[in-house]
Amino acid sequence: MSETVIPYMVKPHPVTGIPNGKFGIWLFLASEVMLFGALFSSYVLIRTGMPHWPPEGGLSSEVLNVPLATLNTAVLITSSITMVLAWASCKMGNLPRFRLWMGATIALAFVFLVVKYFEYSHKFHLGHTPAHDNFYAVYFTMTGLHGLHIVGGIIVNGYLLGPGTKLWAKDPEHFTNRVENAGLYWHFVDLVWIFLFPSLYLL
Amino acid sequence: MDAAQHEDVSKHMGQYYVVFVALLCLTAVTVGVSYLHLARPAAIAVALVIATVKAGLVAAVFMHLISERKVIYAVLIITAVFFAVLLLLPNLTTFEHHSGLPGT
Amino acid sequence: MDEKIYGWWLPPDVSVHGAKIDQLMSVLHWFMALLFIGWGIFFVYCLFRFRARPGHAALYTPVKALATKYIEGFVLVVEVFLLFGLSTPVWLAYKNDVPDPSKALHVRLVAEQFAWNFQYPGKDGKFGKTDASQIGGDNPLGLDPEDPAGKDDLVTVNNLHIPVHRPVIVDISSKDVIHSFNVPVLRVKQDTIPGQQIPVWFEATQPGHFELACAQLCGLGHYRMRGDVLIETPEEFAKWEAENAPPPQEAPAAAAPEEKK
Amino acid sequence: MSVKQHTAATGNGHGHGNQDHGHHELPFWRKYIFSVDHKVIGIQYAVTALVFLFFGFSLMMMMRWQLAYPGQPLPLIGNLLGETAMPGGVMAPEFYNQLGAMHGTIMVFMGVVPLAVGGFGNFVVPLQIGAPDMAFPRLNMASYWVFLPGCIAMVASFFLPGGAAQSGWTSYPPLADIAPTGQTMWLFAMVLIITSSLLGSINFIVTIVQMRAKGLSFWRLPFFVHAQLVTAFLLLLAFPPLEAASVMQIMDRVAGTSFFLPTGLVVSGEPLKVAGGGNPLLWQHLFWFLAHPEVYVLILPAMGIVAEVIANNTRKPLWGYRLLVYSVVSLGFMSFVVWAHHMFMTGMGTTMSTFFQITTMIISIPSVVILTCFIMSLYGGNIRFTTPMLFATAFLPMFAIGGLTGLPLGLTASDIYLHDTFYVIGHFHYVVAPGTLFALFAGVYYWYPKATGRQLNEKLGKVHFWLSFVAINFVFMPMFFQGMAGLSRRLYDPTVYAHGRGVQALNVLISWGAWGLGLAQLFFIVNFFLSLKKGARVAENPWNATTLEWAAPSPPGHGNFITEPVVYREPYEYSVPGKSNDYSPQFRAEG
Repeated sequence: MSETVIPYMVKPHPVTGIPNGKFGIWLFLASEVMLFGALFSSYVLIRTGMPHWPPEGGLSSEVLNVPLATLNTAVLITSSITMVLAWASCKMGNLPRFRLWMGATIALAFVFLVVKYFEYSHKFHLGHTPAHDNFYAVYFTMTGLHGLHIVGGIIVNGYLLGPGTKLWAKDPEHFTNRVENAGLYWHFVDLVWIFLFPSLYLL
Repeated sequence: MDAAQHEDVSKHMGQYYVVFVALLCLTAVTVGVSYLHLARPAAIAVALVIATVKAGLVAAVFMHLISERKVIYAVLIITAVFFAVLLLLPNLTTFEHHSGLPGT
Repeated sequence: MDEKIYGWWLPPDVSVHGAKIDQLMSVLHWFMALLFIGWGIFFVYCLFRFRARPGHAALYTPVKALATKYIEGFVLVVEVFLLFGLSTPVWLAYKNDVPDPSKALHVRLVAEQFAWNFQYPGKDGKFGKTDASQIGGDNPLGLDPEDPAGKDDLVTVNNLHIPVHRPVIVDISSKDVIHSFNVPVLRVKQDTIPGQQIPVWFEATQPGHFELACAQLCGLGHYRMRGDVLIETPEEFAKWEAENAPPPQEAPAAAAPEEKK
Repeated sequence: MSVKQHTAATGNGHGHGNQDHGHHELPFWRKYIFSVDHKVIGIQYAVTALVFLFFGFSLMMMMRWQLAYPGQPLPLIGNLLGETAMPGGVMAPEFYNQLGAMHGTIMVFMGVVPLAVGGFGNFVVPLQIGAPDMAFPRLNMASYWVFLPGCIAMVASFFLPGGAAQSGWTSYPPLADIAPTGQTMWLFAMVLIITSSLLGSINFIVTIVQMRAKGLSFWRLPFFVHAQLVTAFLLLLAFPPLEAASVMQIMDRVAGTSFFLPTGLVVSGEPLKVAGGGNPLLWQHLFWFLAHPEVYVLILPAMGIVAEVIANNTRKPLWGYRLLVYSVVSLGFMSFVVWAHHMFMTGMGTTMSTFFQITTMIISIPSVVILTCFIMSLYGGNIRFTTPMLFATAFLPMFAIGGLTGLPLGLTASDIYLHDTFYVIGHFHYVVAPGTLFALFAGVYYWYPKATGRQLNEKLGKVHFWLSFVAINFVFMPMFFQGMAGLSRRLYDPTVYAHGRGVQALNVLISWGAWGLGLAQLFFIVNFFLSLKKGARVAENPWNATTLEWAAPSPPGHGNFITEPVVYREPYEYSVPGKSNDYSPQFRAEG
């Protein structure tokens, strides 16, 4: 049986100027934009249809934990720059430095999840479950789906840091492309949070 | 990796750090503004403008959108149009539904 | 009810606004038939004329078909006419021309799985307050027994009595799921959206006994969510209202459910 | 069959690696089950989809008994399905609603789309653009293996307590929110099917943009590829909102949220214990944001197939090829801004309903243009009435009926009367059944030789066509009259209504038509299996066609082409004056 050679797996296409993977990841992000777009649209629709937000009175910033969320914002932003640095290290041929920065990215992602866990468990402790009212329904659904994306990012980045690194020896350029694509996804997850944070916690 | 690429990346390093600091500062600003308890429309405008600037920085610099290929711009423009449709039309329809009819 | 009025095409129209809908419907179907037949003749001609046979070959150069441009232009013009000339005015009137509330009969409709509850305001012209927590077996609308405005309210199930030649405004809502208030002979349809109250209005032109159907899947009893629409002369309607009005001392919950089933 | 990556120096060209053909055989399960070969995956999709099409159709044939003979015990199978579904052999209303909801869901999401996109898209697109495989073969495999569990979950939901989803394929809340467990399964299955479609659409776009053979510019692409590209964009951008909506409905059902539940609901006399504050119309917006583009996902690949078959069998270039492409692209764009015409009766304001009414009229123009181009393509041809051509020609009038009857539904005033009646059922079935499905049959007859190396029997094919064509019109044409009579859709027993009794005779006619249509499909099934063994063997190009897939062997080996194809000309160069053959393939330097 032959091995099928897929063109432009690594090298950019002469006309479009990008390899397949990068194009693919951008298309995936486009669909993610529509996924979160639908949730934001629903959020606006439900919120404008209610007399008070949160329904039981007060302000979002009083009901939710702004300091923790601010910390988490800083954590995600930092993990974005470490992700960029991990990719840049690959680009400059420095695998040990890549390991360092990628490790930092994953660690920060875990920090984010741990903080999120404390936020969630506090809410549950108070009986503020998603069923409590639509404020919490929106809060848990949107941050939960975003949290799942963080988990997905940890898995992808973990693969690149662990078994995936083997590709470096065979084809460093291909490996660098993969890191770049994982990075694009990771920055997108950061970007979603940048919108989630003010719209859920501050407004 | 050839030397040109090497140089290319290291040239950008400074930019990355600047953006990183800017993002942290903007986060601080948006949280700070929220404690001022501005009027609703102003608060929404400020928060969304800051978020958009932050998102723009991440997309432009970290995701290299500032110097990306045409085909990706094309995909993103199409997506942006339909994203706007998705955000606007259901809400406009609902808004008119609630406000435009007698007896509702 | 006269079964013979229902055939394979539009049932009789007994509403004031329905004539324009019927007119649009007939213009549309003539237009569709004209296009389809004209185009079908050309289609069959092509299939026959250009069938493969010995000595026949295909034409490589595309024919210049100015006619297609004209036909497409014609379709476009007709569509614009249908849209702005026929459909939109009818729709705007249907949605925006609220009848004079002082002359119109006001009815509330609360749909549920699988029945239509109508509330008439009675002599005072005011609907009694309703409250979901009051809903019970003999109080399908949850009328508040304390509210004086509700004392003379008349409640019917699956029976909509309306007078002929008088505008009727129905405020439509639902208790549970989405239903759709559909009276084919009145050319009226409106989804009942829980949590919202949406008005529709119409004016009947002739008395008779007709049907109200649910048009939106609402569960296993969707098919039997049928109601009667009884269009009556003003005298008959007044008589019915008087006969069925709740006795002054009793709570409105005891309002007579309809006897005609 | 590992997917070898291009390494540094050789990366810039098309490498079609057939050099070491036949070195080592893969084990059966890698070759036919967990295969990464686009052709195997395409066939897997197509066969799965055909099975589900027949299954979904069988559900409808059962419903047709209840509609024709309400309340009478179903012969033969009435007693087999158990007392809950069929008490005393008579269909229960709950079961009728389950069959209805599952018929719609299965036909659309597990039948037509997987066949048109997963099946034909996967099998034909890489061949037509001269690529060795899809851009991401393993993603392609993943797409199928996410799709299949979704389908199995969907069908398995019949066995849950309370049965399968029964709130229509549209699953409108609050009804769907309070429905039995089958609805949760429906939502999970939909999330899987949506995910599979997203993976597939990414793959299609990258493949078509990045992997075209040398010389194959966009204006040389077969029309089918253009149609698939637009379809992929529709799937990519329209499906995620439904995924979000499904997540919210799952939350409503499982976590007790109230996204779609307003305050103060009272179900069966008991107040519903939820927080409330939601909006049931939100679901409808998100659902139709997908489901209207979905209509074009159903129809565009079908138009692509029809274009291929018509060009091949009229032996002349398509009339208005560029016009067709522009029309398809504008259809794709417009399909995102028309969805609320499904919601005219929900109490929309006049500004927005007028907006959606206008966009709906605008979108009809490209459809008229496409139909005109197809008809003009017949003019001046040398038409061979092969079986695929019969199905493709029948597509035209059937699609015309489906399209024209969309007019009264798109105009708000006539929609007041026709909304949610059988007229709607007739309308969209004319588009999807004798429209899209006939086109898909045309595709099966047209590309079967490429996939198997053997031809389907023409005689059986023609019998299949004529019986189907007659029967299907008996099924759907009477529905317009029922709709004009005002009969609501989704009624378990239409004879409850006087206006339903007026058109009950038509229900009997429709049902017999449907069962006849079912019988007609036996000719196809027999033909399909018989020809696998007994069909006439064919060479690369049995139809004397011009596009690239006919340059590959039948069936193509792994990696598709023996030599790397190069494209020299436009896709439909038939009957070029001065040439000895009446076809000049894209892949031959000398036509």
